[in-house]
Amino acid sequence: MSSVLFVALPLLFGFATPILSRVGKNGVVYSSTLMQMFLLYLSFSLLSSSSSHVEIISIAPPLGISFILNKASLFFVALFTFLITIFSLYYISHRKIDAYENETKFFILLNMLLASSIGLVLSSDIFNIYVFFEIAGISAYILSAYKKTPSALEAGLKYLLTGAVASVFLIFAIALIYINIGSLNLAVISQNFETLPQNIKVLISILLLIGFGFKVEIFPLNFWVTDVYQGSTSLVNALFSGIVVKAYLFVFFHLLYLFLPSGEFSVFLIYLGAMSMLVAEIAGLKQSNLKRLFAYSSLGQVALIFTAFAMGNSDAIQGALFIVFAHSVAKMIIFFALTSIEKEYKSFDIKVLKELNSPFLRAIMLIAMLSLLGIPVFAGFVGKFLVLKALVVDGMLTALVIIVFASLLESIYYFKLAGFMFSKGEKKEVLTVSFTQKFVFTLLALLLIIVGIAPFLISSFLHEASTIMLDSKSYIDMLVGV
Amino acid sequence: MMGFIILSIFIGIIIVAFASITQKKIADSIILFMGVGLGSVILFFTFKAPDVALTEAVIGTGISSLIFLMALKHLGVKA
Amino acid sequence: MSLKRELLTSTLSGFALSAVLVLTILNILLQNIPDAITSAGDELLKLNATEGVANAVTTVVVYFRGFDTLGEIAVLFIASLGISLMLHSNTQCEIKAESNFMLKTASKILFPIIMLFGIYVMIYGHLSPGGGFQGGVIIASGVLLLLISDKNFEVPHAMIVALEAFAGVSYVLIGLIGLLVLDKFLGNFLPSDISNMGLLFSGGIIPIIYIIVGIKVGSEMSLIVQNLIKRGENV
Amino acid sequence: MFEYLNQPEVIKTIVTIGSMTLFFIGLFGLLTQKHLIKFFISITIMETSLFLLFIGLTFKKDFIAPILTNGQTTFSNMNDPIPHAMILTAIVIGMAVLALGVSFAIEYYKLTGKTNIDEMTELRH
Repeated sequence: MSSVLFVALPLLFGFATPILSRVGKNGVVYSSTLMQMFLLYLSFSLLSSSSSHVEIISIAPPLGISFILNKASLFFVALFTFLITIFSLYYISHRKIDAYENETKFFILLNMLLASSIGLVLSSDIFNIYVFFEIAGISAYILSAYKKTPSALEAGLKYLLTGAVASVFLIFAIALIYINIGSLNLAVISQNFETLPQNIKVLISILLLIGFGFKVEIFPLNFWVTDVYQGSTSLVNALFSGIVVKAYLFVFFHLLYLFLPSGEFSVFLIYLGAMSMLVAEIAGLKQSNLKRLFAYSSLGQVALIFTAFAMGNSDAIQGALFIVFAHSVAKMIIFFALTSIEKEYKSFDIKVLKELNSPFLRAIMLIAMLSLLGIPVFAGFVGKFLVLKALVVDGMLTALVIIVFASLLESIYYFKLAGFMFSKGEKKEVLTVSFTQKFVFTLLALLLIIVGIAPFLISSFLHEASTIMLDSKSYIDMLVGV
Repeated sequence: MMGFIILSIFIGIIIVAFASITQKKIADSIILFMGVGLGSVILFFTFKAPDVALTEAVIGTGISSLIFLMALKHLGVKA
Repeated sequence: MSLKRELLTSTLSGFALSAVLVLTILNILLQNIPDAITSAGDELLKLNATEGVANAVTTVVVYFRGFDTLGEIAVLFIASLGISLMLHSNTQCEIKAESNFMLKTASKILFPIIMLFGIYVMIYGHLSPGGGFQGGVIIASGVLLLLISDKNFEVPHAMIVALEAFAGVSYVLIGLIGLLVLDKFLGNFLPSDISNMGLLFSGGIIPIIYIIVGIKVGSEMSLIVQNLIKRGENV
Repeated sequence: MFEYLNQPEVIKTIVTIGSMTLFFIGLFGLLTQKHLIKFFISITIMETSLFLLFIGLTFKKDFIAPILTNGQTTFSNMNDPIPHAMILTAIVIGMAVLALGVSFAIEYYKLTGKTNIDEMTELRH
């Protein structure tokens, strides 16, 4: 079972929808969920069986394109497939209340987002990464403008414009790389990247940083993020902060470790990440709109992951991978809960949490918030602890102070929200939560708790993943040696 | 001879592009944008890239200008 | 600050910022213009000699980097899906301008010629410059001519969607067959010997894929063009 | 004068300066223009300038196009086909994003009557 199926099956499903929709009104919805479950099974079978190996597409590297399956990329593939399957399950349970008009298009976009995120993570050819960069981008633009209300369309327009500018800078970097090195294969590029003259190397790195900076939501380039989160629906926001950002984060640092293994820019990137976390948390303090508040908290957590990746040692990356997992699961919970709150109470003000009348949702959201804060029993703590430990070991004290201060700011508004969970004030009408929704919520919450209590279950796997991610030499031998 | 052609067309494209960006009326800037497309098609041809020239002619200039004109139609010519 | 002065400062600051940015890039580029480097292209040209396709760019686009073209088809598919989602409002807009007589007769004459040229570019993609993308868009411009010339021309929606679905599914199936037969996705499983280099049926799956791409791009672009022209209230 | 212009180095400097000024004009358009269509025009001009730079620097003056025509039987002294293939895909991707962006702009204009970027304040801060 080759890993190209992750891209081929969603495409086949997308192209075949006119036939599938003949099967019946729910034909598309259920067939897409079944396909996602098959892909989930495939990702776990690849995860358990594989030592790192190369999946050749049409001709062998270094001339052709190929997928690289190692522990680091397969972790992300399994995470994305799992999150998309959970998303489809939640959507099916949520469908009676707030169905999206012409659902077939919604599910095609969902599968294309999955296929392109996995393509981004696995591909070993820089122009192929640009093509998947665009596919993920276009699916995200349409998903954010799906409801066709003025604010949704404005969010879609802003997302598209910044995405188009980002892809122009990425094309510029790819053009310079090919002009100076003559190949598109990541292994060949990283071999010759050292011998380039210094100023061309700096120029290509800056262009790549700007190109990916928009998508990785780093400080000067993330002005558009809160507008997009506010404009699009909460259901779709769960996808943005859970999957799309993580795929771009992994690809950017995958390229960074390959092209600059000596870590020339790592100090600059660490301070860039720490500073953008600080700015995001300060801005998040005075937010009263729930969607914007969680958008700023996503910016803060993504900046923390950015800093951890930028440090370039395996402990920090292991912490980053823990935070990636914990943040995605917690944000899925929060944005799923927000969809039902948005549907019932029609308002986004923070006070609506005070009157939330469903003890089940209160408990689940409390777990998610505490995990995001990094309270010891939950998964978020393990990641944050490892990253802070790595910062101390590395002696980056100023960055450590900035991040600790930013986390304090974050805990202020999260404790305020957690406080609302316990408030006894008068409640709005009862919010009914269907059985499948309960199942999805408890599954996610259990994940957070299990990983929080027993991190040793996956910590050895994540440590191997982080060492493989850093080890550019074996990556090159695998590709060029073949 | 080829160097002279490249130089003159590049100068032409730059003037037309700057005019296209700074035009007040949108209809004029779209027409000048077609000029930039035309110039780039000729340049791709002199760079011995016929496939790219055909693609730029059909897609980069042809359909893109159509899309802009349709946008102009829906957005109201006075905009 | 008066609007006039604010406009002036914004253009000046925009001018200065982009000038600084581009000048730094320019002097870096001018310092090290690379002389001829041995790029991957040369090995590809040698490899292409065995594929028996006259147009090396088509081999690279369809076979050596066929995965990019599959991604490219996905991009176009999602874009046309998004455009029909956005512009497919129920109020079909009437084109008020009554197309004059000249346009009608000219389009009757030109339409077959454009279609012939589009189909030629699509089918001979692997022998002469051109191919699926360019041929498909030329056919779409032919359809555009019809849409403009007579008002109540409507692209046969069901047939186009069926064509598009058929082309997309067969493209992925060819890739999967390559995976089964050669254990390489999009592998060239049909014989492509050098003997019939210039003939129409040379190069194994390459011309077949490019014609499928042409059909898909042609149908999608005509849907996009029709959505842009017809749907949505006219101002 | 013509002979001087034909040397490869001179052609490469002309191409670099020319496409970079085109890129600068697109960037200037991005920063200063307010109308949505102008924004898309600037992005397309920036992309075209990058393609010109890319092909201009990788093409060899005395080689021929990578196609076997009129009696050319071997794939020798031909231009490198990989940049051509990449730019083919990038042009079509650019057009797809452009068509999508324009349909967003049309729909947004129909709902709010705004085409100026500064006026887009549906999502008030």
